[in-house]
Amino acid sequence: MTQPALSLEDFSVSFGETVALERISLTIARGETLALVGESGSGKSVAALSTMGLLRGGRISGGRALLTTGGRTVDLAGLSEKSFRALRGRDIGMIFQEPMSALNPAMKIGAQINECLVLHRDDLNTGEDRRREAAALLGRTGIADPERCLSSYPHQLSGGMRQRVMIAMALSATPALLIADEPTTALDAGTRGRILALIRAMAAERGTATLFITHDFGAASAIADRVAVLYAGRMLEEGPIADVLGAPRHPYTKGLLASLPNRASMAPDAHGRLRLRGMAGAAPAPGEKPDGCVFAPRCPAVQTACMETQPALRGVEVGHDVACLRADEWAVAP
Amino acid sequence: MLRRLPALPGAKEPELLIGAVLCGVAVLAALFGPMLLGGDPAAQDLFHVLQPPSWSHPCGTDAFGRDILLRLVYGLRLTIMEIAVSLVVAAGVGVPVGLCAGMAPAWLDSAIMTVSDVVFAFPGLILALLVVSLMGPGLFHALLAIAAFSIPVYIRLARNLTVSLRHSVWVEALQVLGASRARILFLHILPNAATPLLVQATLSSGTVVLSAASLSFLGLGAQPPLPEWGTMMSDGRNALGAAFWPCLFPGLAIAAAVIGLNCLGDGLRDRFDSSSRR
Amino acid sequence: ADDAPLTVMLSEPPRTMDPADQNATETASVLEPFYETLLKRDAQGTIQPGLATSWRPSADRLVWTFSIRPGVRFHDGAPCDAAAVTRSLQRLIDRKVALAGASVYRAVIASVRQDGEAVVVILARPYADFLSLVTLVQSAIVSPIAVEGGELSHRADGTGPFRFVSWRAGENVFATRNRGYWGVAPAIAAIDWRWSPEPSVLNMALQTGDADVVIPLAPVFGRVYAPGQSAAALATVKRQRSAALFWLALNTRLKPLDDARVRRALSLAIDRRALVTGLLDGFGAPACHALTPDVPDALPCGAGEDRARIDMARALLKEAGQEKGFSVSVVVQEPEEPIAEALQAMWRPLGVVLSIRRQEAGVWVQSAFAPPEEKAREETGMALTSWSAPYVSDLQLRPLYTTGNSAPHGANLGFYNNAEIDRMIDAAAQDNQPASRHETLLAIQSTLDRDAPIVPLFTRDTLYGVRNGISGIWAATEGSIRVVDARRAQAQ
Amino acid sequence: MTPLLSVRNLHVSYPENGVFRRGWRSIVKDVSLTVGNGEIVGLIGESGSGKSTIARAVAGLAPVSSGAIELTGNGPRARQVQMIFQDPFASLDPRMSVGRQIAEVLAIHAICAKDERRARTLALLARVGLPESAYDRLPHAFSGGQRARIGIARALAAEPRLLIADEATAALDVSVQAQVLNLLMDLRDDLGLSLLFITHDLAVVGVLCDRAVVLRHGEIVEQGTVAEMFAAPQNEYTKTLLEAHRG
Amino acid sequence: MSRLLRRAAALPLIMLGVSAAVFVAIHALPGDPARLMAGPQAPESTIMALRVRLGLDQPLGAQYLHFLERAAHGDFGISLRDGSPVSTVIVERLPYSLALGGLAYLLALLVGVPGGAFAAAREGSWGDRLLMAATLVGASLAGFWVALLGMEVFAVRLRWLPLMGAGDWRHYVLPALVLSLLPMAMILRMTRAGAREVLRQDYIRTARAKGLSPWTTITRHALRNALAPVVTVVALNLGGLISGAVVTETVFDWPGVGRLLVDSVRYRDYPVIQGVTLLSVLGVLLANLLAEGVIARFDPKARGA
Ligand SMILES: Nc1ncnc2c1ncn2[C@@H]1O[C@H](COP(=O)(O)OP(=O)(O)OP(=O)(O)O)[C@@H](O)[C@H]1O
Ligand SMILES: Nc1ncnc2c1ncn2[C@@H]1O[C@H](COP(=O)(O)OP(=O)(O)OP(=O)(O)O)[C@@H](O)[C@H]1O
Ligand SMILES: [Mg+2]
Ligand SMILES: [Mg+2]
Repeated sequence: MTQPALSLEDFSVSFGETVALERISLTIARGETLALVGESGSGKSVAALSTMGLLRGGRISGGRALLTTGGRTVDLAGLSEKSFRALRGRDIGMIFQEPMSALNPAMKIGAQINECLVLHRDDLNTGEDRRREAAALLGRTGIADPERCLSSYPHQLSGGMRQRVMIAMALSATPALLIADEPTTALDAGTRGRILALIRAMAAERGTATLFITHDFGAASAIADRVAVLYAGRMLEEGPIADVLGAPRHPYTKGLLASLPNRASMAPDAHGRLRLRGMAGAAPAPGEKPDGCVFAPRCPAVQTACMETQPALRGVEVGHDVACLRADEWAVAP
Repeated sequence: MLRRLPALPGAKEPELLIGAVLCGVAVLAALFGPMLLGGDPAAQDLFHVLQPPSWSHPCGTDAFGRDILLRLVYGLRLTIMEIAVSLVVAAGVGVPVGLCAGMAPAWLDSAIMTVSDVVFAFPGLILALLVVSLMGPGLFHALLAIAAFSIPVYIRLARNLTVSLRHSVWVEALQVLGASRARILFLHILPNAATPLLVQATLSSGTVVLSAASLSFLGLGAQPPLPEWGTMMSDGRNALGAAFWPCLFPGLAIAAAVIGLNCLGDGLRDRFDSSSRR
Repeated sequence: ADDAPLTVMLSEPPRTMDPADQNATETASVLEPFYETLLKRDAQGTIQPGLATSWRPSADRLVWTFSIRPGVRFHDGAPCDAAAVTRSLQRLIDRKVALAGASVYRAVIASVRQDGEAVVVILARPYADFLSLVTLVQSAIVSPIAVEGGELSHRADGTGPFRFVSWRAGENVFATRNRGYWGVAPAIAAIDWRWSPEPSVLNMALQTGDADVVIPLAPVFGRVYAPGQSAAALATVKRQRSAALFWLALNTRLKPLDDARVRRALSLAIDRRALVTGLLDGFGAPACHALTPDVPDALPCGAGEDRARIDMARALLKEAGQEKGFSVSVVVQEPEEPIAEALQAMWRPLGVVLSIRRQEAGVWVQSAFAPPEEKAREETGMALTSWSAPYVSDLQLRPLYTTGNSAPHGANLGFYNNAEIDRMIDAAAQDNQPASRHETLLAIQSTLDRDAPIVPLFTRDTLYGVRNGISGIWAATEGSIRVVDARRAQAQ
Repeated sequence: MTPLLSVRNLHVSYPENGVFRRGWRSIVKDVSLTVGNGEIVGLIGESGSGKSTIARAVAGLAPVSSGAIELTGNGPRARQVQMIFQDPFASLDPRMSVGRQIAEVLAIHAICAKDERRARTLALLARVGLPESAYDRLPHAFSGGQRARIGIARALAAEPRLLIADEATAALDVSVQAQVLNLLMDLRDDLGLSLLFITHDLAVVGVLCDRAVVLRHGEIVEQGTVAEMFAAPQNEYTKTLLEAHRG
Repeated sequence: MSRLLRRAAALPLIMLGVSAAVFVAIHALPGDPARLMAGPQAPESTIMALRVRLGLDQPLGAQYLHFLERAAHGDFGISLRDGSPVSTVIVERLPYSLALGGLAYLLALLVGVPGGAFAAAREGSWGDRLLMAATLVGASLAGFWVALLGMEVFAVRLRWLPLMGAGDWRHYVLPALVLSLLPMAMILRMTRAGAREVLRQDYIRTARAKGLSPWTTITRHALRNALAPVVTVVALNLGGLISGAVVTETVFDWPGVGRLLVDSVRYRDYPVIQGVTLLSVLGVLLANLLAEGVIARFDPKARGA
């Protein structure tokens, strides 16, 4: 096997004393897409930002993050700001989660996209070329009137349009690694399909490895090869998307799937009203994590052992790892 | 596992340390200095004027043979009062007015700003003279004149900051929540506009003392023999070239006061900001 | 070389180019080279012929006839003949023109007429110091053409050895040698007048050579140029005894200053020698009586009179029932403020608390010249100021002490009212007999000492700096600088 | 029964700056819709079709060119209508702790006594699944989904009768989303809360909404009950939407 | 934009109101030009005659109407002091003030903005600390003090620069530096504070994610949003250039409007004071209008609304 494009090894991130990411390990090969799912606040964005060297207020407190690009491998964990800068945009592209605050309110969209093109597209020499390219990029994301969009300020655009502007910027270069932090939340189903196709095409044509952070299992299964499930800063399950979504081995993953909004799966509550099933409780606040399995307090199948030892990630099938003491039981009885 | 040693207090925020020390010293000196040093800051010795610094007069003597150090210590209270009064008046009037103008309907905004611009455009000298003629001379009136002159700066600054913040989504959100304008202005916009206002306020604390000095020649400033720093400094300049000390030491004192105040302000804000942001 | 202009730096800009329309020493300095008067004083103070070659009074000394120097021309080319002189003097006393510096002339001169090649001046009343009046720059003869054109206020036009070139407001006044001058041609080619209100800047300008002459130099800088100091190689400081008298007018209508004993006590408590030493660095003289030493009739300071006599002062206050002291305020302009501050400390032992109102000139004239009611309302007890009226005892007495000159009508700022004094001042002014006049003046001075409506403090010498290598510069008693005779030492 | 909210013939335009002239671009065209008491109406449609603009107009933030927006209840608008913004972070004061921002709403509308505010705020936080420790932190320190929940808690604090949710659950993971959706349904059932729910997730519409309004290019192309619309969409665009959703 | 145009159109009206206020205010100044001209010795009769000559004996309203009437023809009166037209007097001085003040502010901006940006980019570094300390010192030193010190060192001791007066470029160095000190400190600190604030925004993260250098990030993304307060403060002071540089002009013997104002105040030369004040008001109003335009350019939201 060739060197993966990105490989996190025992990667940890802390904010002061609180640990936001705890010994995460995952790899993404060239052209592969890994979906990162998990409870909100579980550290997905933190993982993305620290890989970009853009974390604020926190630091990488352990492990390595190896990025391979153009035959060279660098450890992002100890990289200087200067070397990071050379990587950003060109080798690692990122789509941020909140498109309103992530765009400069005082700059027209055209100028903001143009910046990327100037930096990363040596083939475009004139402003005219770049403007055309910017419009083409926006057009590809499904924006109806790219010219108007280019001469607008962010506040004049709808949420979905801003998100697509972010996407267009990330797609303007040919990064070895694309990090997409919930890129389709503000998009309607049709547009979402279009964006997913774009990302997929980029992966296929240019071998871009993609870290695709999402809550949308539909999107995940449409685009990802594999999926990793994060909970309270720990990785609970990781494997090929079909395996994990088809036959989840961790109670948390199961719970997630059961929470999907679906009239058929709704159940009556105490008052006899139809409600989504979901999972009771909330994820532990950082710093208040239990000693054993982080999911134990909410786990419907919790045992005493779960409260005591922290289960390690272990392979249950080829390429499918689970951090659950009772993982094997779930294979037989879903 | 070995925990890192707790950092020395102030090692991360030297501003705060410097500011606290300077301001602390100043307050202590203002409170107890006169008592400790004794002596009469107004006692003259016309036969020994402009004595260079020596053991008996560490900062030398002035054009009346008075001990400069003694006068500096006695003048500290005045200085503190000057800065406090003019800042409270200037910022206290200017900031609320500016905030309101920023939220007000366009015509009212224009009206307020025009009046404030016109006041500011009045040359300070004339404004100060008008104050004398209207209110009579005296240090307090001088301070009012200085404050009046700097009110418009705060108005405009606060107003422009408000205008730029009032279109932000979170201010809209507050409107939807039914928050009153006053609440939005004073509880939300003000803290977010505080930094530039604070910069303006702390930096101008130095100019306050200096303006007080330049007004004293209009008969507006402190009246002799009050040991007002600015006046001491500007009187001292007349001997520059023959004796440097009557001008130098008050100048240093003013600079130290301003630096202390600024450092304290900056440090406190940093600490506040970082502790609440984490 | 002497082609380079002589740069003279003053402490304030000239106020006008019209000699009769001003009263400022600095302005007089600038105007002096442009204009000439009928008579002039030399460096020793002796009266010499000016534009008048000779003069002769009538027996009653009321009619004065001046023969005008022939062949003199104004800078604009017009002849300066008897007709021109007559018109210039008539303008001076014309009430309609209302020139600022002409009030004394209007009071003294009844009319002026031409008489062939002579000019006849008729006085309204006898005036012993009349000849002195026609040496003052206010009485300088100005060109009728310039007066006609109404441009005298910003273009000087006289008969003097220098002609006006330019006055760039805020920058300088430039004057060049008048090639057609009737007298001795000046050695220097041009004069460049500049000014700065900052004493230390004047000092620096002298050191850098930005100025060849600076006037006035603050007393503290005297020591900078003392022999042995490095600056002594660059310039020399000179002093001129001066008639600039500093005094304090006491409000005789305000309690407790309405009591002459209190006023006298205040005067006694002043250590005039300390003032001269501390404030003037010795460049001055204590003034103990109303007239300044340049007037022959002046009473000198007696032994010990220049020191504080606190015990006598206390006794007097006790007599007046003011042994506990009192509070009083003084209005003073910025430059004279240190004097007040020194007095404040000197009176403290008496329990007298002096509050000083340091005021800008415009405000000061308002409060100093306020009428009695207003001064009572503002509780203005004293006003501190100075002026110089050299040689002319009448000008040192009349404005300050006569009832008719009580503020706001004149400079009797303390409303001193003494019919005897009024009479004696009139008598002295009209008396042409030196001996009896001397008696009157002595009587006036001792009466004033007793009543103490004004506390004389000191006279301040005029201090000026001249770059080494320049000679011929002198200062007049009233404080203006005379540069027309300047010359530079030839380059080695 | 009169509906709680009725929007009639709403038009919204934004100024468009040209180089020399200033034109107006019409964003929302002739939109009429109602939300009944206790009703949950889904507002769906292409991105950029004007959903947020309608929401802002109802909340009083967008310039209404013509048309009427009527609420039947009385009292200040803020007590009746609350809004959850599309971008949760941008809608929070960056310098005020989250707890205080919520407690502030309680203070503004004098909803409870002063000493109860903290407890009540904590309860609201708990209701949206946030820990107590959230009270004192600034918005800055929360993840995207947590911020969305803060926005919801704050809107609920005012106890409105109509809640406008602009993609309120888009940033939430499915388990929290399920909790929030359940919460909204509870509020509807317990308090009679009405909801104008803007979303792209048709599955959520299917679960939550009684009726749906489909918007395209600023115009309503179809509206009706969810069951009917999902079963037999009338409009071409609605059909494509539903097809894309089913994948 | 149209809002600004509307405000610009209102300017003449505002100036009319202002002129009345200025007229009244200036004549309310204590002091009497006639007495100041005549000197303390002069008797009342001289003073009265002078008042009549200067036109000060008329009632204020009549004086004002007279002023307006002449102002309509571009005549702003005659200096009481030397009889030249006020407009000539001011026009003679204005270029000096504008040149010196403009240079000073240019200097302040050229140092202050990049300096502030640098300090913000390197927050907490020694460079930052040093700059901050320097600004504090700069802001707490009296202008005359620095001026006199500069003269002593560079003109008297080293002889590198001329002592005073206006002339070639060398004459500009010291006064411009002195005059720029305070605004420089102010601009630097404001820029830094603003940039620091902006640097925390999410869109800065986006800019960095693009791979922009810190410098580009700051100049292109942060500064625009950080400069509004700077523009505000600069504009306010810019208007004051006309009469604000009093101390510097006095110490350096600079023939500017500031000194003209001081001299005119000293002699209560009402027409000149009036002219300078009106000019200064007009300057401030225009500068602020301009600043609002600039700020609106920086802030598209405020503009669209
Ligand atoms: N600057 C910070 N200071 C302190 N804690 C932080 C900071 N930024 C994030 N956190 C904490 O780190 C945890 C992970 O946050 P992160 O933004 O990675 O969540 P996420 O998985 O992206 O969630 P979501 O799906 O809601 O976006 C959260 O609990 C959050 O509170
Ligand atoms: N302030 C504004 N100025 C000009 N145009 C604006 C402004 N705000 C919104 N628009 C335009 O109005 C249209 C509708 O925007 P809106 O935000 O309502 O869309 P939306 O339906 O909410 O889309 P999304 O699902 O992407 O959030 C967009 O084309 C947008 O460009
Ligand atoms: Mg996130
Ligand atoms: Mg929207």
